[in-house]
Amino acid sequence: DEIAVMVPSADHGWTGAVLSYAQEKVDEINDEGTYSAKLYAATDVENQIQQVDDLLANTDGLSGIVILPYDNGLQSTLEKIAAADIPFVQFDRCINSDVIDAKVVADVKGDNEGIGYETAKRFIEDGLTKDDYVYEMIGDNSSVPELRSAGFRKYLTEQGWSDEEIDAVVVKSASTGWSRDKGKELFESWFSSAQCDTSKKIWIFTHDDEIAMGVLESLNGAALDESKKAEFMDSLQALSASSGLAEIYAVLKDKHQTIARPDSYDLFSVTYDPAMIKEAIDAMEKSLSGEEIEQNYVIPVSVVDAENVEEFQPFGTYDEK
Amino acid sequence: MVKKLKSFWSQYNFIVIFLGIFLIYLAINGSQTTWTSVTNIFLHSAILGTIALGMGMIILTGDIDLSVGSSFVLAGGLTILFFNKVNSIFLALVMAVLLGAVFGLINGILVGKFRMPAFIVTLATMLIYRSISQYMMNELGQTRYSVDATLSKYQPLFQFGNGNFLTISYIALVFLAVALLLIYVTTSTKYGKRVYALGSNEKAALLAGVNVVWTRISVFVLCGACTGLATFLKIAKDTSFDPATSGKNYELYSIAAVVIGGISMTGGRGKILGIIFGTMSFTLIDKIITALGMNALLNDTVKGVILLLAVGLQMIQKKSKSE
Amino acid sequence: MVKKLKSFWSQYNFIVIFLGIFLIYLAINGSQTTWTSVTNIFLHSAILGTIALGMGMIILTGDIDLSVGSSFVLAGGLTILFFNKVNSIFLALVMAVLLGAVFGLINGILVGKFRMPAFIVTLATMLIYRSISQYMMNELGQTRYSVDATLSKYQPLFQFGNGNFLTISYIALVFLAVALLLIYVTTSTKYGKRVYALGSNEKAALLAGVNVVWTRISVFVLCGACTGLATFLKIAKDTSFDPATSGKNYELYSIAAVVIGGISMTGGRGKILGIIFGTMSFTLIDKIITALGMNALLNDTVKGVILLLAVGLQMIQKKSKSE
Amino acid sequence: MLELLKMEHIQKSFFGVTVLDDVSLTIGQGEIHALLGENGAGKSTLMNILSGVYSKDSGRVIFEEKELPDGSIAAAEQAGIAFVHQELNIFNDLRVYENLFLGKEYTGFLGKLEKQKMIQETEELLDEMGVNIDATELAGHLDTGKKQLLEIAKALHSKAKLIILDEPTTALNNDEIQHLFELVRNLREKGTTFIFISHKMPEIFALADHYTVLRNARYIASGLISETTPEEVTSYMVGESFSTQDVYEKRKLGDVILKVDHISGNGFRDVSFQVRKGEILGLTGLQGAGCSDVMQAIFGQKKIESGSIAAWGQEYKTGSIHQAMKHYVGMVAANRKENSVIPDMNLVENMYISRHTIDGKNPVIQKKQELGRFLDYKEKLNMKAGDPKNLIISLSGGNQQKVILARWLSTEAELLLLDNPTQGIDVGAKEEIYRLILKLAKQGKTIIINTLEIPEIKKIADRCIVFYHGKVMADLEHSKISEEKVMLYATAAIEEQIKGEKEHG
Ligand SMILES: Nc1ncnc2c1ncn2[C@@H]1O[C@H](COP(=O)(O)OP(=O)(O)OP(=O)(O)O)[C@@H](O)[C@H]1O
Ligand SMILES: Nc1ncnc2c1ncn2[C@@H]1O[C@H](COP(=O)(O)OP(=O)(O)OP(=O)(O)O)[C@@H](O)[C@H]1O
Ligand SMILES: [Mg+2]
Ligand SMILES: [Mg+2]
Repeated sequence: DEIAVMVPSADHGWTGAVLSYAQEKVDEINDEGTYSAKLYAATDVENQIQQVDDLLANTDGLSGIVILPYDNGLQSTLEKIAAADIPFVQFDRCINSDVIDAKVVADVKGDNEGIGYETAKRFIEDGLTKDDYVYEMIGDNSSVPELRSAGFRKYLTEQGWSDEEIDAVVVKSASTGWSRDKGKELFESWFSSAQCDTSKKIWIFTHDDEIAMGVLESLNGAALDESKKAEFMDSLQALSASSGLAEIYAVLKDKHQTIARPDSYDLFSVTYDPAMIKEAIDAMEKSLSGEEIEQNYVIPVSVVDAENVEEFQPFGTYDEK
Repeated sequence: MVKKLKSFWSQYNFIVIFLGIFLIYLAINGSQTTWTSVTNIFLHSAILGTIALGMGMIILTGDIDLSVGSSFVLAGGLTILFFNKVNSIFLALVMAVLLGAVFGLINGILVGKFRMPAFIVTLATMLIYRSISQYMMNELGQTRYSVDATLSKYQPLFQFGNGNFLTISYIALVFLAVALLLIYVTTSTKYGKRVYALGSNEKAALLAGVNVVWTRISVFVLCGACTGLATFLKIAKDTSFDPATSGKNYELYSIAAVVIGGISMTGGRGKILGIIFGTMSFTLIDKIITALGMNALLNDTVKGVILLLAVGLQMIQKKSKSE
Repeated sequence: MVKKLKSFWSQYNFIVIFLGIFLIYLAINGSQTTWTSVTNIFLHSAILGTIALGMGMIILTGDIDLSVGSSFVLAGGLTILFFNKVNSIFLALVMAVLLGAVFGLINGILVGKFRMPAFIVTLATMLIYRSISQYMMNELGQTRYSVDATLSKYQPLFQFGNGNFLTISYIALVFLAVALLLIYVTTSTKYGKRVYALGSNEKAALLAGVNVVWTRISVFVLCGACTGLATFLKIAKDTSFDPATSGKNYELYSIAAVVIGGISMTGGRGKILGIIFGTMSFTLIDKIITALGMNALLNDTVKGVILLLAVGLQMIQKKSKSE
Repeated sequence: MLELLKMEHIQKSFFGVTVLDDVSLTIGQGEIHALLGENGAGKSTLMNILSGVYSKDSGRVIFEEKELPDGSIAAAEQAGIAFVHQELNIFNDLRVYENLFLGKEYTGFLGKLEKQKMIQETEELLDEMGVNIDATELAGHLDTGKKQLLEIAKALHSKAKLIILDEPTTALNNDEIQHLFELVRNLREKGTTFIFISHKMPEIFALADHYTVLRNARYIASGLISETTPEEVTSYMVGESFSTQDVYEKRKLGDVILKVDHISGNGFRDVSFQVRKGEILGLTGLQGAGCSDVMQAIFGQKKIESGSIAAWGQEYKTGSIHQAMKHYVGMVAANRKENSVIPDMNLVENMYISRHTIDGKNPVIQKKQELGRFLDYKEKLNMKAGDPKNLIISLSGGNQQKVILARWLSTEAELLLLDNPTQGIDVGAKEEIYRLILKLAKQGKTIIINTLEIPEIKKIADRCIVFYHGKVMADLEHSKISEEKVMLYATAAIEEQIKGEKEHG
């Protein structure tokens, strides 16, 4: 009885961590011996769709699928799994439709909206006002960043901000592609443009630790105009990040090799733990052995900062000072 | 006899290469292989293959189109919106093909009429088309383009995209039909000869009375139309499109499929038939990697090496010919 | 007078295009423009520009190299591992350049010696090099290639990557130096003339006794070496490499920079000088978009349109010349 | 006389077809040696082996008593052999002096090119050759004749001991040819040896001392030019005695079918003439005089700025080849390889490509019918070709030209424009093409032929129009055509003459 675990192939960052946690869990299952498990890593959307098709071509001995859909176009592929009557668990990017909802064993995901929501909450606590300037550095143009943005707006709306007021304050960057280098370059361009108005209080909301690392590296480098940088540092109120990369935790602990923990502004990272994949696979196992599972399985987020960083387990590797 | 074999090899090496890869696949996949896994090779070649057919026509004239992946995605988004409005499979098909053709026309006019280099023109439209598709979705406040499942034509569309005729999926049959049509066009029509003539010696084609500008535009339109048709197939099969990732790298993959199929990048030489095998060979590479359970990060290494081998084999044959 | 202007335009339109884009940038950015924002144009052009210089040499011979982004990243990972072992800036520089040159050599041999089409060869190595780089990192159990900050040579390296000489960053100066060197090579040496000759008429070059195979290999090696140097600059500037995203699309961007710089894709025509301006124009496009605070999803649309305009302008001039 | 070069028992085949079969060639020091033979006899191949472009299958090449290594261009160059190839090998994107010096540049400190020195030396050389080319001009801007001169200049500049000239005069006007010959003779006085390949018999007898004839890949004969006659050489080449007598005969001409009325355009000014049905009209003039341009205008390849062109009483829009074709105009363009031959296509396809573009009604190809028609033309035009499915590039030049001619005949064009149709074609094939042209005219086709070779015009044309600097200088009846007269008009010497006469009278 095989459980197929299907995730995007990646070498690093959040998806990279998902892949390695998935591998760990798959190895565990195979060692235990009740079930067997196989990991499928897809290089692109079509590749993942084809992997599912081929899997469904021969369902003898296939007892369940755990899948992190590559993108939002996988709807009908998931519906095909449902139609083939194979139990499945969706992880992280959960796609909903009547057919899917009728058959899916569980939707296991972190709270992407929660990331934006918590970030906005923290900003307001730190003193964000309608006269300020929020620079939002987005991950890419897919639904995940959309949710994070939406959560951010949601909290502000709850605080009585109108859409116009939010639009006047929040400015989005171009897609960083979740990349530190691209994030850094975009930050530097933004910094030296008229957009970066140091007469206002500035808040930077990045969608990811990698992007935030890019900003930190840039502030640590020499590409910024010194006089403007001084003004900027005065204006900067907070830099937010997300996911739980070991390197940014090292900054928060002030154990980073080159970047000192900032004291003039608030640096924090909202959790989005890739180890959630293990819970998703667990859910599948439990369901196969007849246990009842909560269908909607949202893992709450927490805000990690210098105070509480020791309580959290980061992912990835970093040699701390 | 040896000569005959040699000439077969030089003309049909894409079949040999395909068979080689196919045997490797069978060997690795072993008992796991069912008839469906075999027909899946077809199915999974259909969408990329339909685009590769159009790309092949352009490459036969000696040009290139980097924008296919983006046209694919832009036409996809628009067609889904349109389908959700009109609830008609036929109109959606027409729309997809038309849209693709229009995007191809834009490339074609810039390349054919204004003599701008195809590489740059289609690099630019590659950026433009995808970005418009993403912007549009963003403006609509959505995260993907999805066919409305509550429509009465949703099921028939889905059935078409996922049904079989004698175990072969419909969309693979569409791909085959288009391939046969283009094989016929290139081997047996006057238009086809013009395409080859243009790719072989543009100046001579011009002086023989071939309308070079128009022919050039036409292959881009044709490639666009094929891309549009592929869009329709994808919609029927998967009923949704994510503009950030769908069709990514299709320009590279379709070019690779064309080249493995034995068509020369400099134009004028090769067979459309080869593209069928070229695409299937390309599709099989992914399957072999999955079957091997290899580290997916090495996927591209294997792909690259096979690409080199396929082209290398063709080179050997060419070299032995020219000496 | 008119004729002189025309000839200036036809030879130096890349300067006019750059100035046009630069003025637009100044207009949009207004009072925010500091001297640093101007020198940043240089700084942000340095890495891509160094690669574009190598790419320019290849394009002058009429070929193309799609693997630069991947060579960049593979050389980057290996060089960082090496630096962390030897703790020597100079050796790391040598290593980066050597590695780049070796990757270029592989392309060069396949293209020059085995006469395989450059597009396919470098497409394949593009897949291979990046995938090896990712696999390697994965095997090492790391998530990023990072320079070890505890090393004694970390600070000097970082200083070099982030320091200025008379307000101009060192790495921009390196880029300029390489550009000047290659301008000299292409305009004033025998080797340079051979490169142009090869791109202009390969057969004639062969008959004129030019060692075509060797010359072709040499430009790939040169491009590889430039890419390796760019790798070193990047390491000094950012002290780390991300194999999945670093250098992504650099092949397209560097080709775009070369073409905006007025070098013809068919080879034999254009000036290395143009690449300096082409790259800076390309860098400015991003900055303009950021300065505008436009919807980022339209970023690529603007980029594509400007690319079309730049090449379109060059076409107009060419057309008026050929009539 | 000292032997400079000995090629012994050279054997060479391409794809199993023997192109050189046990060929030997001996060249003496300081002679001008004509290498003769029909198209495809193997002349260029032999020279390509000598100069290291191709490697031989077997045999030996001994130059100055040393054996040359096989297939090394560099070694041949080193030994002192320069080769002006049959096709132009110019770098259009490089300047004239850069073309001349490529690979042999003068360099100074740090390998820096010494441009001034090279430019100066180029100017000197070009002056000496008596050609008017700017050393710093882009070579792409030169016309074909100038490019050919540049090629020759390259060889002369190399100070080689042996210079091979493979059909060097195909694009030159008579003046330039005379100048070239003088130069060659001068160099011979200084001890340079030449191998000279040409299909123009008068040139050979004007210039060469010795000759060697190849036929069908074999050595046939050699000897002293002074001891032979054009007829004898020709019979060696074709393998049978053959008549070169004038085949022209007067025919009755029909109505005027083409009216060219005061057309002007790039390369020609205010040109008017008429052509009658069945007529053969020759256009001639020095290279660049405008004959080709006028033809291209009639064919719609070139736009006209003013004036009009009418065929069969109907004016048609110029600048569109398709329009011209619809008015039954066809053109065999000059420079076959570049402008006519579609290398990746077979014989039938090459023939039918034009026909396809005018009968678009049925988009599908009638394969059987096309093959039949091809075989028909093959016989009519006496093509020497194997399987119609072979690529056109497998044919010799003359036969390729016949396929192109068939291309236009099959469009049912009534007015055929032949631009330099016998370029690089051997005597035998030339003669055949002349006969063909006359036969076609007799059948009612109208033909305009542009050639630089006046004897060719004399042989076939009813009338000859002479151009000078884009203008019509004279319109001569068949009986009035003679070399001297045409040259007078073509060089505008006649104006000088008239002016002179006026002054005297
Ligand atoms: N599917 C996802 N769901 C939630 N967050 C995601 C997802 N993909 C990426 N992220 C976010 O993006 C960040 C970067 O991830 P990663 O670097 O793996 O991006 P990627 O571009 O998807 O990866 P790769 O380029 O290696 O395929 C993560 O920290 C995570 O916050
Ligand atoms: N590179 C080649 N590949 C194949 N066949 C060739 C090649 N070069 C020459 N041939 C063939 O060899 C034969 C001899 O050609 P060659 O060019 O030597 O003739 P030639 O005597 O110079 O003729 P011409 O007077 O037309 O120049 C011809 O049949 C030709 O088709
Ligand atoms: Mg990533
Ligand atoms: Mg010859």
